[in-house]
Amino acid sequence: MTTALAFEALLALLLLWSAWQTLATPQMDRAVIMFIVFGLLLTLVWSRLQAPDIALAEAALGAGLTGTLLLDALTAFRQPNRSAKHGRVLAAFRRFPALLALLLLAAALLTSLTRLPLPAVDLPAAVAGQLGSSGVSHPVTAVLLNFRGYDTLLEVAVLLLALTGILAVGLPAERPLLSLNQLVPTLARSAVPLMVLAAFYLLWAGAHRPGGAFQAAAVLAAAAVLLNLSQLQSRWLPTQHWIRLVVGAGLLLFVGIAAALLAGGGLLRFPPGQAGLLILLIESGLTVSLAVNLAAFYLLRTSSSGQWAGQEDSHE
Amino acid sequence: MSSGLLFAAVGCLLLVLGVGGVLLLDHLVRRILAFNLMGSGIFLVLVGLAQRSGRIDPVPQAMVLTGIVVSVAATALALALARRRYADSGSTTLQDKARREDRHD
Amino acid sequence: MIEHLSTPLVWLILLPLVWATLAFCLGPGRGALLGLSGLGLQLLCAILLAVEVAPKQTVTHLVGGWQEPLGILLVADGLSVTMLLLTQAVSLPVALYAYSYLKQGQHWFWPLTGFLLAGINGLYLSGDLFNLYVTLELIGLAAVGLVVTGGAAGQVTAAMRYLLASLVGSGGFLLGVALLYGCFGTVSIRLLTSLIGSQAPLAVWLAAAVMVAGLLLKTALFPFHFWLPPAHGGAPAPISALLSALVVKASFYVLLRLWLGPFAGFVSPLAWLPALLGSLAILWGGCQAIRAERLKMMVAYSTVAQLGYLVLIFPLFGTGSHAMQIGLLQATAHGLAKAGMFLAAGTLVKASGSELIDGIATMAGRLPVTLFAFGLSGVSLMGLPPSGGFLAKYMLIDAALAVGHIWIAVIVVTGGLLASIYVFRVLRLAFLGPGDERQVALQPVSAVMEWTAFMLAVSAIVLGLAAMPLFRLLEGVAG
Amino acid sequence: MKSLELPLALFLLINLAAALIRATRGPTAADRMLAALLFGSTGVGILVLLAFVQRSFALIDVALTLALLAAISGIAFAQRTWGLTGRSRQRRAVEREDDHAFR
Repeated sequence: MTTALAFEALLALLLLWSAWQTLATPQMDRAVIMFIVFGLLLTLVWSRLQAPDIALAEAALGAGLTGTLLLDALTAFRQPNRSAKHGRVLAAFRRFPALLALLLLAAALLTSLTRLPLPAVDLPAAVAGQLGSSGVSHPVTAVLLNFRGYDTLLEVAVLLLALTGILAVGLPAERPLLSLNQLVPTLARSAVPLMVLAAFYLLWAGAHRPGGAFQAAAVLAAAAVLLNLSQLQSRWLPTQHWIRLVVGAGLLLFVGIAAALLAGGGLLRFPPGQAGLLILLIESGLTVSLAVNLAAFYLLRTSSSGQWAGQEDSHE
Repeated sequence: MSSGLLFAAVGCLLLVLGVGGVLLLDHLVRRILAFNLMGSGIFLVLVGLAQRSGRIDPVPQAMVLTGIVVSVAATALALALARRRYADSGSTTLQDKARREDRHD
Repeated sequence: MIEHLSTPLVWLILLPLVWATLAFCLGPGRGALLGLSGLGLQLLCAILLAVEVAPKQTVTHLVGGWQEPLGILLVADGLSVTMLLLTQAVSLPVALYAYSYLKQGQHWFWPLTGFLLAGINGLYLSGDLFNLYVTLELIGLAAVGLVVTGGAAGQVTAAMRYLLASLVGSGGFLLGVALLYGCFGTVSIRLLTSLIGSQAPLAVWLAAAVMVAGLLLKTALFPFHFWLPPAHGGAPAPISALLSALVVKASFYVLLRLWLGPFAGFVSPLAWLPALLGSLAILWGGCQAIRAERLKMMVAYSTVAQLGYLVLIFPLFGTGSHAMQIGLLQATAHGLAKAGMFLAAGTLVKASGSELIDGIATMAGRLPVTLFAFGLSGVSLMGLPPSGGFLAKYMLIDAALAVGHIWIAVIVVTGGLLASIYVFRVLRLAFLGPGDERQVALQPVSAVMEWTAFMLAVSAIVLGLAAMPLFRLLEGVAG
Repeated sequence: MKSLELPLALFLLINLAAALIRATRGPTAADRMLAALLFGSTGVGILVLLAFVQRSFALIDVALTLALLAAISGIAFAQRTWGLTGRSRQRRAVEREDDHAFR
């Protein structure tokens, strides 16, 4: 018992410390590294909290995609790496009221945790009770795609929307760093097939154990990013046109199934008999389109065609 | 103290750290990092509180999965804006110009 | 079967999602016809829904067929239907205007607008706090993408600022959701309303505080308004119209729902606080609008001021007055008038080639329809009869005096005076100002742009004469 | 019943803490990079141990995913810091002031 507590306490301290370092270290490079470390520690926390689905998503997105996106953005800032601010103490005092408010908020939040009422609604029991008619046997997947599938539908729209927003912001014309290092292509040759395999495994696993479309898509997207970093795929790089079609098709498939189920009496109302099959269909479609969507966050900005504000791919 | 409650408390601290970072720091990438810390803190509160009795609750876990995807989307858009801002003005912060814009109508 | 398929409530969310996705696949600058026909159908759905809701008070839809707390409930009552009607009624003419204004350029207006409307419609229909969070994010990201449309460097800064404010705002909201779920084990608004009494534990107080703060930040209520003027003032005119008329109302609606729903038991003694901020917003926004040099910036600061009126109703809840009717009338009147005004301002800027207020001197004779639209919108914003703005402000003063809140009446009158200063400043210049030397350069503008603005402004006026149907819709709403 | 998995996980976590100190103190970019890579493998080890402690074999999937993906951000970092394109030379000169011990 005490070992468990010591483990958790140390994990908590490390998490807070890496978070603090992310904000406080003067160099942006180090800040991003500390953030990636933070993501790793957070994966451990989620595992400790018996939330392997979240741990998977955090591991795949945090370590793979977000970190790469952040480092890529730093590369675009071609200027000395240091933060401009040096008079930190002085700046802090100027912002004293805000800091005070934040401290008060922290104190109030921590105090409130000591006197929580007992939940009046027992939702885990409700989920367990209806799990049989949800079409899948893993409760998190049941919530994500059946009980609260509408949230997931909107969430897929948020991802597509973010991609639209990025296109609206405009893409840089230049290509970022080239690699002359032989290590990366070698690594990519062995890792990418494994990653694709892992993605399909996660997709398949989602129905009855932790995993599912999002985690699978994140791993696939990471594979695409690795291919891009390794420069193996220069002939393969999809045009913006195809990216848009695939990403849009995933959302349309989801909306289409949701709307078709209206005939049965409700939006996303899966008939218990076909629920498993329909959820698998949605998840498979989403895996591909979400993977392309996530990868596009990175790949679009490295495609060689493009100008700031209003670019068009050559295929149109 | 259950592990759920412990990590909920850690989540509260992360959240405050993150909000402070988004509001008070200058460098845009740093503020985006802070936003991510804030989000992670909230997710920990959500799952930690729900599981404070030690029982697994799939509903907040599914909500956090949704939340993570939403914050990845927001991060990607924010980074694109930060890069565009740098390309337009050579600045990695909002401060200098924005202050003036606020004053002048 | 057909009966199920034709649920207008669900289609209000699905239609914009579908046409936005199709427009995204088509590519930049494309999808206008899809969008316009989708918007037409949405307006039809909103009207059908209103017809359905009017006798029954509420219409619900169980998504997935699951009851709360397991599933997500979609609810349409008088309040949400009013906002839905406003949303579709404003966005259709604005989209027509945009079709003419933006042409076929390299922009992503259509998919962004589609997702924005899916988010807004979804928000008005949602009965679930976490679902509201997702719709808030959908709205926030779409709005940021729209602000950046057009591509000027200043807009990028404004969009970044807007994005950070929006993300912190929805972060506060989500923290509240997390705390409430921890306390009660559900995120259903209906269940939470029955579970939270007047003796709330500290965590629920905190949840209320962070959610209200987050929503006020998203609504841009003074002193959280800092991000609004550059974002709304800098974006292309049809986008400014959407943002000012619709987007800020969405987070206000959530605030209203929470204030009158789950938090009603313990927040009512604090109603003076938002009202105080609202008063400051009216004064500050009015003064800044008077000082503004750029036309659209003036209109944006006018939004800051007009948002203040919305929260002035909070101390009137539970006093037996028609606070909800007043608030919704103000929201509707402002939505129509502000959309009309931004569109008219956009036409003036485009025609004169100058963003400055001084640039529109003696435009009255040359763009009479647009100037008339601007003036009519101004009439509603100032609160002159017979406009919707007049009726809302008159009823507000009446209700405030009835319960002895004289200060609210004073603020409303002062705000009207400030509004008349900035509106007449523009009109005076347009009709009487010097500027013969500018006679030559006038860009041509399409009739669509002129008449859509005019139509919106006229509806803001007509609303004052025909507000009864609106009040009847709202009869069954709590508050 | 006393098992060794959790104490071992704690030991690995202490290792991770040491690596974290190395990563923040530097002094060279290589130190930080190596420390960051060490995190990945230590994290995988902890996850596998936790899988046995909590009897949740899904955590092995997490370990697998982490092992596959930890390399990517490492590569991205390496390319950023030591990517040998022409235009990054100027920036490297700046960084050499910070990290002159390397190379």
